[in-house]
Amino acid sequence: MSLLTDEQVMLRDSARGWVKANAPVGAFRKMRDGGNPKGFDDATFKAIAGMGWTGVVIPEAHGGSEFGYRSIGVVLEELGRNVVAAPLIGSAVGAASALALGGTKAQKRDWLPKIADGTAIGALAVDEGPRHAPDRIALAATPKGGGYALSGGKTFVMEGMAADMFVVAARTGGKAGDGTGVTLFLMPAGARGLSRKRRELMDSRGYADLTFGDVEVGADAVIGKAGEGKALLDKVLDRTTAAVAAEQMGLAQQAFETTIDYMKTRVQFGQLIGSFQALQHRAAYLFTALQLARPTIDAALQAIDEDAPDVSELVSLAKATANDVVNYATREMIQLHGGIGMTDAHDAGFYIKRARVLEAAFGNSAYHRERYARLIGA
Amino acid sequence: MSLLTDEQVMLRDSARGWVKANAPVGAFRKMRDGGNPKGFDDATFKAIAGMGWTGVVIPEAHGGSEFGYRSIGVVLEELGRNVVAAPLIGSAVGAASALALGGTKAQKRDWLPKIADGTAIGALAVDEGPRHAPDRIALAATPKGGGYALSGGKTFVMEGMAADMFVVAARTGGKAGDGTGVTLFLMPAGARGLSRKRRELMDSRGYADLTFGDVEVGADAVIGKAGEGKALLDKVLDRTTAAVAAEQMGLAQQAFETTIDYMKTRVQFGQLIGSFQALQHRAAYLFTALQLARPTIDAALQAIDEDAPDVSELVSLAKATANDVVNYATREMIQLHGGIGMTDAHDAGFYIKRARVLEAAFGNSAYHRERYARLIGA
Amino acid sequence: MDSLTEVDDTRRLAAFRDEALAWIEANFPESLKTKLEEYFQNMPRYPDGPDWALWKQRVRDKGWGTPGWPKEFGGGGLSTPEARIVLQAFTDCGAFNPMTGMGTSMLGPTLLEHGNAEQKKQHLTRVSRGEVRWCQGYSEPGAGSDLAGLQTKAEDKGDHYLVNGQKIWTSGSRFADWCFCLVRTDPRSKHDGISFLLIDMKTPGVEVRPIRTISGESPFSEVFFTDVKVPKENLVGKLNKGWTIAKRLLQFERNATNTNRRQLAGDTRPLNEIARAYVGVDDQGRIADPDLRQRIVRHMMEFRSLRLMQQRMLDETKAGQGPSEFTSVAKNARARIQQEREELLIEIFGQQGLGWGAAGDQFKQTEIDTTRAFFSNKAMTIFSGTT
Amino acid sequence: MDSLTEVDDTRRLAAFRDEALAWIEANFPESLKTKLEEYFQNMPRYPDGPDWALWKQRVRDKGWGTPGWPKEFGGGGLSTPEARIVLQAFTDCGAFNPMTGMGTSMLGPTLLEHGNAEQKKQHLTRVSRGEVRWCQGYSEPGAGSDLAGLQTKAEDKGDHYLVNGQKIWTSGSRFADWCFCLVRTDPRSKHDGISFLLIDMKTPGVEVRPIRTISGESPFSEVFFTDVKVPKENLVGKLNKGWTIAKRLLQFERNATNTNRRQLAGDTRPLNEIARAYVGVDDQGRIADPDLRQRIVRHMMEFRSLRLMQQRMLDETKAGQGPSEFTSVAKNARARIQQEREELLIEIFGQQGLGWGAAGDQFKQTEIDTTRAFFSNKAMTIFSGTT
Repeated sequence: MSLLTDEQVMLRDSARGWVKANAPVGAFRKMRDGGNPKGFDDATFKAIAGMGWTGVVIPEAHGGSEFGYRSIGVVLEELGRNVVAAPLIGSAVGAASALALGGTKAQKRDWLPKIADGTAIGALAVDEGPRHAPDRIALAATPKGGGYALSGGKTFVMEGMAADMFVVAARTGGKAGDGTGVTLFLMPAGARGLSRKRRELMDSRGYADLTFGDVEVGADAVIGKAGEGKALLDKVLDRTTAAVAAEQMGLAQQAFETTIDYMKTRVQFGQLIGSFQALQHRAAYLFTALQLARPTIDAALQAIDEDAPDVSELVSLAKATANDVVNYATREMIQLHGGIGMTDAHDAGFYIKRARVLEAAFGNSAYHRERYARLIGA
Repeated sequence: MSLLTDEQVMLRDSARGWVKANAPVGAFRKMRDGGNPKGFDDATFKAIAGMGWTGVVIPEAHGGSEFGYRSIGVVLEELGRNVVAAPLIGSAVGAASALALGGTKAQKRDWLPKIADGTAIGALAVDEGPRHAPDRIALAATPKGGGYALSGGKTFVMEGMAADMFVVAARTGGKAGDGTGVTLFLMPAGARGLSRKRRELMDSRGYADLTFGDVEVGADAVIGKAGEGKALLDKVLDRTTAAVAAEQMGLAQQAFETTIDYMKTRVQFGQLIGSFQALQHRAAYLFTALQLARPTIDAALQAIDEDAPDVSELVSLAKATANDVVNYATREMIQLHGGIGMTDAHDAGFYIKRARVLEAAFGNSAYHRERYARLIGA
Repeated sequence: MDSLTEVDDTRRLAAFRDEALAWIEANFPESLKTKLEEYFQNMPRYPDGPDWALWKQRVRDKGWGTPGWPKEFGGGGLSTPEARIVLQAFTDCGAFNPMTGMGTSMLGPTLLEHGNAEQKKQHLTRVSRGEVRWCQGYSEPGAGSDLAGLQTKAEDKGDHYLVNGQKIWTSGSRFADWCFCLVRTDPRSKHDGISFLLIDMKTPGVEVRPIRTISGESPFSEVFFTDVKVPKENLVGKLNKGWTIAKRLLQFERNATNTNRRQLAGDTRPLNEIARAYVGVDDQGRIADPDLRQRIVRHMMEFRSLRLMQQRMLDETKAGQGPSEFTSVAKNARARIQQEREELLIEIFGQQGLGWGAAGDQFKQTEIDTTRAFFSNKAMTIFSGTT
Repeated sequence: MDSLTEVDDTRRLAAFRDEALAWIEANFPESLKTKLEEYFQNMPRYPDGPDWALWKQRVRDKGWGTPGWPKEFGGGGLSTPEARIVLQAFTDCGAFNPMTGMGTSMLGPTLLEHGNAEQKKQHLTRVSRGEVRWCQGYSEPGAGSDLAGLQTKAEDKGDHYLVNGQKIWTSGSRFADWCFCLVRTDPRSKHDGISFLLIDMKTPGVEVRPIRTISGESPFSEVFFTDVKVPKENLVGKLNKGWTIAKRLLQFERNATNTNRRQLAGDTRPLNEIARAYVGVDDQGRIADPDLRQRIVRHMMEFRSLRLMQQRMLDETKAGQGPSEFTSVAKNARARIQQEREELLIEIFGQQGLGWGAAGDQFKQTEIDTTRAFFSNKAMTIFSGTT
């Protein structure tokens, strides 16, 4: 079913209402101007956690609401509409999915309730260069004293500055490019030998590069099975990527609506600029692109909830489509606002900058089109 | 120099004047309705030859005017504007270039004067499947009695129905895909064992599939050096391809002008349709595409005349650009004419059909973009 | 509607859908299952043959060719959701509705709303039984989609109207028995002077001249009316108020184009499959032409988006939600994506996609069909008014 | 012109070009050859340092900063074709004209045409010597590119005009000494009530507030005029006829944007080269990301078309042919293609193209520069009026 359930409609409405009242774009501006290296505001996140949005995909048994991915998508879209900064994707989707799907009982017990109530923040540490390349994992985890020692680095870790723990994809066998030999580890941020350094990106959120200097973990830090983590990682990435697409949809939708509102009020050459036929056409093209994009994102999230066989195809479709539409919508937002959209005082810059960062995160369109092509056999 | 010489301007003006007076689109329609399998009208071609256009790239020593490729481009563009059917590309450019660049004295003496005065028609037989693939030549030429015997087939040979002789690319060594082992042969259409069958394509011109059943030729039939024909073939194809691009430019330019004229006179909803802003924008986009395309074609032809080192790059640029612009211009011609452009009674159909055939001939855009990419190292 | 009623309704409709599917499965002749192409290619004519006739008769007796029409006019007497289920079920079973055409999709709904008792009685049953073919006389030369400039005039001659003028782009008129026409009955006003008239195509003075299109086919005609006498009882609705009916009918037409038009002709396999066959694959199993491959993938992804969007529209309809914002963009997006598919298909075929004339050992039937469809579908965006 | 004269002219210009190149080669300081970036990044300010000063002084003495202006105003006194050759020669030698800015490109030509003797004397020499920086006061909040709505007013107070109002998007105004301004001197008519006024930025009541853009830089400012007294002799042309001058000046601006604006910042290597470095190559030596590769190739081909088109325009100009149809499309095409280049560049860099703040061990200078240029060039199509 492609439509929202009543429960999801309620969730959307309450998210929309809360954001409007408590976290409009101005709140993000204030956070940015404050230069907070974590990239979000603690009070805002606390309020979000208080509403239970940090526990939407976490099983009830571990303190979550188990509403599912379509539901977290609904929330993320509303947050995206107002560029609300909170570590939901990295923590409440990324890390939470890894543990819920592959964690041991102890791992789940120790971390999921804290992620669900926002008292802990998790993050996914996957990529090791400037492009999303989960097939190229090289970070070495060598056996040591019944456990492992990790040496190497991770880059551009989303919410990496705020994270209390990381889900780290490392290599216990084989070499970069191999399908086997990947293992996921649960690693507290305070582990000895692990250091992080901020990566300042244009969206003013909190990214970190991690350096692992012979970081030792026990065998109980393995999530899933050692050496067979690739399939689990793919599932986790599919879920996280779909969540990103949902936020992108919110950004794109709001970029469009803000622009249309502007065109309806702005006068040039004695006419409303919205009355110029050529601009109407531009708006109509963008509208069409949005209408074509939305069902792909909904379908991907729904497929995850239904554990459908074509989740990966749908996620790549959704992410490529969301990338393109948010890129398009935010460029049009800048262009159609004229000079004002170019100023830092206007919100348009926030949308295009967040859009660009999310576009690269977890695979740009080229990555997902290529992945889709291979999945369908093209 | 990117501009035409005075001589070329005169050539263009005289071609334009002749076409207008003697070979408007109606002449092509008449030829088509007559179902002529050769795909052109003898009297029209005789007149064209009489003006010397068949000898433009042929050396003076062999009965041509040696004006060069930029000049034949000027003529082909004017013919393209009115969809004039004549075997210039296959014969006066393709076969003539092969002989002029690589022919023996005897080959030149026997054929070039006749091609130059239009009493003989030549054709290039290169491809063996439905895509341009000069790297995949397989037609076997095996040594036999001091000469060769050819067995295999060629497809979609342009002007193949009217040709008196063929320049045939065959393989005297190696296998399809190899760079060496290709040899060009000069073969009279009446050679024993050679048969042809018409390929009816949408543009109503004369294409043929050739079947070689152990066709014997002497060693003196080799054009250039046996086994080393690839470089010569590439040069011949560059010249022929650039000539196609020139005709495409004429088609595209006229498709645009006819459409603009229509928009200026056609009234809908009480307004000239040319006054609708959205349609003006469509016309402006097409205009821009045409302005960007023209210099690429001129540059390719000019580079051939100057024997510049980047001929192949420029030819691929020109053909890909011409393919795309004529595709675009003829689709817009159909669309912007509304219903009338869909009728066979209107000329728009001739333009789009000729455009589609030329688009595939000697490499579609994908082929030339890939070739360009490899030439520049992308 | 409270939620219990809603659940009830949903259950009832689901049961009805099963019933419809079962009936079609049981009644659609086995021999026709591989012959859908023949049906769609022949439209608006109906193929000859015993199984063809049998299927038509079964659907006729069931009233399911026009499932939402009242039973008294040969319809199925079903509710709107039920009727939609039946029509969808034809497709879902790989069958088809043998009673298609403008009579069922456009004239029928119009007469049900605006026709008088006599007109309904005379025309509807014959349409629902598939006994008569209708065509539409709207467009005129020079007027395009702008009906205000309509010039075909009908003069009041006491007991009849005298019609003179010319219509164009009338599809199926070569085979039509009747034509519903817009005619000018008052030259002084624009929209108010137009009336809606039913004209028997066998009336003296009606002449049909097929228009050959760039695809080489003649799906449209020009229709000339020269001193054609039309009985006054053939006026539908009020004199000079045909514009209102015309607008309503255009809505039916839009719906009809959405559901009935068959847009895939020629090679209907997924593009990647066709490309692998025609272009080959590289050593990694990818379509060998990298530039073409990227465009195929982009297209296939967009095509899937479109299908997901259409599914959403369907789900909305089922959920009783009114036509959403999707509806307004679906048609144009579909036309564009469909044309892109055809462009890609022609490119995949290479020169095999440029053939003309009949299929044979040089060109396959699917290739020739694709090429023709390529040209005839160029008309889609034109005639759906997208310029 | 008969053909012999033409040949003569061509020869003479070719010789002059050699002369110009030789002079620049001989006089452009060796040390600046690798520092062009510094110059373009600092504009409209001029870098400090002995070699920088030396180059400026040499060009000043030669009059080649404004090669086409009369010698009496510090110009080179050259003909239009000669002046164009000099300006092109700067680029061809890998040098630059140290006397750029709105003073040379816009105000100068305007004063030469419309200024009185006193104004020319007072302003032109200082501009040609690079001693004064000018900015432009056209746009106002709410008016966009629509000058008819201009509101900044200048009231006649006998010996001076009293100026009140606000300008926006004035580039370089933070560093400008003077501003040429459009002001409303007659509120009753639209275009006819506008005058062209020269305002000293040091006059009391002039306030400049930088506008920060999304690139994080402040290339533009708002300029506020509060009871600013401007001497009456600073009026250029006739009262209320400033519109004519403004239109003419906009033509100069267009030319200036075409020739002076530096559009490549950050990584200026060919895209394929950059992509090979950042993305790697596959076993056939192709850029490893096949989807990105196709788009890079398409872009590079279009970029080459653009360059060929620009060459054509240049050849036409050299041949004395008037501006052709190319001119009208060149600017928009260039802006679009340039933006595509930046989009691709950001994509090639991956997350390295998303950095903010200062360059260092995480982000290279070329990466940060590219990202900033990406955002500031988004303004190009806006401020050249393409919406």
